[in-house]
Amino acid sequence: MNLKELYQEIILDHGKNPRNLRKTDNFNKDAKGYNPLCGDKVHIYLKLNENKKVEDISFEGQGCAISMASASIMTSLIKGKEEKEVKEIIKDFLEMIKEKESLNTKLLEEDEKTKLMCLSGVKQYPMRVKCATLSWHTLISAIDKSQNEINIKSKEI
Amino acid sequence: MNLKELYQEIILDHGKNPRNLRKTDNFNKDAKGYNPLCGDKVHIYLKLNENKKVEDISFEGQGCAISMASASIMTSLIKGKEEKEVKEIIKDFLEMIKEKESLNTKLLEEDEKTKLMCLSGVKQYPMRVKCATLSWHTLISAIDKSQNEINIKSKEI
Amino acid sequence: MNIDDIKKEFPIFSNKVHNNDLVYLDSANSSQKPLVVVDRIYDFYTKEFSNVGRSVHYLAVAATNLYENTRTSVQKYINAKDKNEIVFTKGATEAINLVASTFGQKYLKEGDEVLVTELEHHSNYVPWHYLRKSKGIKIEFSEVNENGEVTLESIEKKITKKTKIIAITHLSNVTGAILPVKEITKLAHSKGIPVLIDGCQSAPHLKLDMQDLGCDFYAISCHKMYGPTGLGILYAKKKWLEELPPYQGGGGMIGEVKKEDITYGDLPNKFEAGTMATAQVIAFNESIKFLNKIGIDNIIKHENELIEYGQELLRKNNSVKLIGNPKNKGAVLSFTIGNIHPHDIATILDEDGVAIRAGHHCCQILHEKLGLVATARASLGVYNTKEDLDKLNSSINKCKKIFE
Amino acid sequence: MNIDDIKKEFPIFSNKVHNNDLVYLDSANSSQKPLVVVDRIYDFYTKEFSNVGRSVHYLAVAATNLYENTRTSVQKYINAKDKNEIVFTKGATEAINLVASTFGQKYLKEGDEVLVTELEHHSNYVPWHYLRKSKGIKIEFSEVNENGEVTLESIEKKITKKTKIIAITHLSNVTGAILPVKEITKLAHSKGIPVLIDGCQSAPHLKLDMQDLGCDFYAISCHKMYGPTGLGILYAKKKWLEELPPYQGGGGMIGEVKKEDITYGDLPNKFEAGTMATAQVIAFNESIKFLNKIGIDNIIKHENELIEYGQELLRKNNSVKLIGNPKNKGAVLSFTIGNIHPHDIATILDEDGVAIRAGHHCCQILHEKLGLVATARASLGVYNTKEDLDKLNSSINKCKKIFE
Ligand SMILES: Cc1ncc(COP(=O)(O)O)c(C=O)c1O
Ligand SMILES: Cc1ncc(COP(=O)(O)O)c(C=O)c1O
Repeated sequence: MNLKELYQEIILDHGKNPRNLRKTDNFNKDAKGYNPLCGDKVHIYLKLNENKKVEDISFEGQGCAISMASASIMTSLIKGKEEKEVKEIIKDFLEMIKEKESLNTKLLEEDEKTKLMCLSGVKQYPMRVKCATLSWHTLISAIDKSQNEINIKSKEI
Repeated sequence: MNLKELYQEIILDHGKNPRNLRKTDNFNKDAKGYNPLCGDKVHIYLKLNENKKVEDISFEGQGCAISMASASIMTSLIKGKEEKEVKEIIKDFLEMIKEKESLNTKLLEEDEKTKLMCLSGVKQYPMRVKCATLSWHTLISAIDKSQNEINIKSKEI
Repeated sequence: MNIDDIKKEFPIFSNKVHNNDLVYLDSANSSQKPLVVVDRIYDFYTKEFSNVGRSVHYLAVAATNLYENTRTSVQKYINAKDKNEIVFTKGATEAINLVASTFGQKYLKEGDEVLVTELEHHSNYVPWHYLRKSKGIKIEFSEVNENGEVTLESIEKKITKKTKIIAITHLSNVTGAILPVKEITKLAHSKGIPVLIDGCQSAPHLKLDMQDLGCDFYAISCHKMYGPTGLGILYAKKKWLEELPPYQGGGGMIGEVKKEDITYGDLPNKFEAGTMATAQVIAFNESIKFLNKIGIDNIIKHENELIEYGQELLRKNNSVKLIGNPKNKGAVLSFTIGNIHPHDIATILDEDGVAIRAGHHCCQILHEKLGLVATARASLGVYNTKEDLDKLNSSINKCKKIFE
Repeated sequence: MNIDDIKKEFPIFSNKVHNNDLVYLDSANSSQKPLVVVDRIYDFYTKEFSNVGRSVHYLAVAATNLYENTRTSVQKYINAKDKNEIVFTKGATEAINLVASTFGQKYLKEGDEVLVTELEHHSNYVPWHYLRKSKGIKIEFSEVNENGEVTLESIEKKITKKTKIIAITHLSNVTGAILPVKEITKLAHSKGIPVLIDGCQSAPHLKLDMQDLGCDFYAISCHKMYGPTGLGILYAKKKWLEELPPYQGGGGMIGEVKKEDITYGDLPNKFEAGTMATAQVIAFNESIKFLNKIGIDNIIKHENELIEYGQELLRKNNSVKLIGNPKNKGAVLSFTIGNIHPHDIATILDEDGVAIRAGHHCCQILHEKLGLVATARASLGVYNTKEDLDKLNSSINKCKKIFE
């Protein structure tokens, strides 16, 4: 996939109209992500119910089309999943962006995978990989609440 | 002159038997010189009489053949000269070592100049130039007593 | 050397980027290198290599002479009074850290003020911040006006009795504003305040004259000046180098070393601890020669034409907004395009071989002031041409289309 | 790659010195560079040059990847646990200054002790001396024995309750003694004391394994390791890099920068302020590849043979006195010849193309202990041969003749 196609797809689908760009009422988990290199910022809000299922997820933030689209796609895929499942999806996505050809998880539908694969074009642009992964790393830290603010520079991708 | 010739002459003449390697009794001017690069050390003692004539000059120190020979030759040439003359000779020598082809001063005999010119071979060895000039710079500072210890590294040559 | 034809001195331009000619507009970040500089590095390593200043063998002596020759060339190029006022560092960042650390150590105490500007690069702010943390000094910021300039007046306004040093950029790497550094220095000196100038962006583009400027410290990045990476220059007036304590400690900068005490070497050795960037220093002499061969007046004329031309183009391009409109402007064109994020702009332009930078350009304080997270920046070098700016403009148009 | 034939990988050896073949015996000062390294610099500057980490355009991305590849190669070469434990500096001197400055700032107070040895290079003493001046710490010296070694026992003897860090050389650049650094580290750690190792002389010659050594800090000079000048490496355990405050401040090492406060970036960026020595880092990857291609075991075997051979030759040469007789000896042969001053020796040998170093080798304390102002030093690299040592020996004989 060449980069301009990537831009077309993402922008048409999510960049211009990001889903879940708001603040969840009564969220019970949240975390902020920041990429000091380009100034991208994201704040993820999560509402897990007693069964650790994602009742709602949303985000606020500012950033480039890739980071906004990535957050938008991510939040729309994650809703309704269980915490364990969320972690599997994140892992699968991060591995795909880093090195793998495709997504392996059985937890996503084919059309959902296709959406995510749109982001794989950034592989050739390591700097932009950070844009695509910021919201995902932030989601991990929201779930784990290990760190409150995540600084993407430390991440491999 | 190639370097081995230089070594022969100087060593034969002064390196092995340095003149004035002692401490002048009742000296009235002195200064220490040090080359941190190679550890050469020299201490010049000067006795000027009321007419500012060099009644005695001597040195103590340790260093390479070139620095010892240089100090030896210098002290033997300077004895009996007036302060003003000493300064002129120093200037002439330092200019010769730095850039000029020959010595211009009228204050030295031809055979004295020949001795000094033996040292001109170090020109091709900027690091060794410092060995040849250490005692001369130190003599200046003894006369001027501006600095007590002179650190050759700061000098151009 | 004809400046309109200078690209051919830079081998990189015979390479393709994404199958396009390279339109390099990121020189404020780092400049490309003319062949003479690269050749010099090659020759030095393959024919003449030795460490300098320590050994007395043939290669070491030759290398030492070459090394010191560059110092003399730099001295002449920037018209410093004494060659020992030139200290080689690993970059401008180190040069500024050197001054902040040693000056701070000796002269600053709690409550003292350091005056910087809102235009400063992080390299001219973070080192002072350390002193804020360690010594309780204050950092004051002269304001940038709506044209992206810092005026003499805005400096004057912030000078107090407690101002102990003024540290300012010569040429902003974002707005391109050229500061009235000579006037600022005069003003500062009339109040007994020393001045450090961050000359990273000015050094490759303006005529440098330390004696005329009169400043106390001037920091330069050689890699932005058509020279090798890993090398910078600190110019400092001799009296400062004499008075300031040494910075890093190690080989080559000492006098006598005993178990109880240590004395330091003379200038500039006192500030050049350890093995220096020998090959880089030696090659930088070729950068200076290269600049001299073109002539700084020709460079200024050429680059001014480009800036005019570029500003004109971008001004006419609607939804493109130029950042800063200083009267005196250097070789930097920062801009935004509507709501398109600068990183997206940079990535899309890159597909056409147009290399610009996007981000805060190490000037977060300025960006916060401007209310922007990031900007796109096209910056110029001697090798740029009007065609490069045309390509920039048409690539911007493509980018706008994608985001329409 | 056949180690007996390795000279041909180094273009410098096809040049003449005073009409003689170059016999380079000054590698402890700085090593010569194999062609692959020089070529890499050339190619990078002429085909791929860009600054790293900041821009998102094609060249910048490629350069950033290359830069980080070297970090990974270094990590593997020295068997560090994490690539972010590798910090690029301008040299070993800066690496040690970085540790002394930041560690001192955070952990040392008046009366605390830093333990070094009498073998230390000025680069591993002056930075600690600064803390003696600024903080009133004490510096203790473990004694060197008559073989020019520092033993575990002599370290143990000097450890007190106040010892806060031990900073020692791995391989003496004068006596060639290889210190029992693993055992020293173990001992130190059993008392809760961190250990810094000056690995300048060991890095090019010994097998490096940080995880096996267990040390806290390890400083390397790339230019002694067949790499470019202006580059060094600090290995530090992650926990230290996390806990220590940053060293120089500037671009690339920050998190968020506000007028009131600053946060710092993550590892290793926190310690890599400003534009780094990009080309040098990228080229150093070729040095590592070169070393790997020969294989460190082959290097050790080759160099051990040379040391044996050289020691034998010089021992048999009367009036030549070897300095130090350590059981475990690295690639350094220091000597004196009767009363001939080492600088005279070096100059005379140079006429024959034999490049050695004379002086105190930045080890004045050791020389004072030895009662010598200076020594002559022949030091070895992979490219040396027995013939080189034969030439050294015959040139020494000429020198003796002159001074007979
Ligand atoms: C043992 C030792 N330590 C430290 C250094 C300093 O290394 P550099 O000058 O590369 O910073 C050297 C080399 O000069 C050395 O031999
Ligand atoms: C204005 C300004 N100051 C300081 C710096 C820092 O220079 P360097 O990164 O070469 O140390 C730069 C460049 O990055 C700059 O543009």
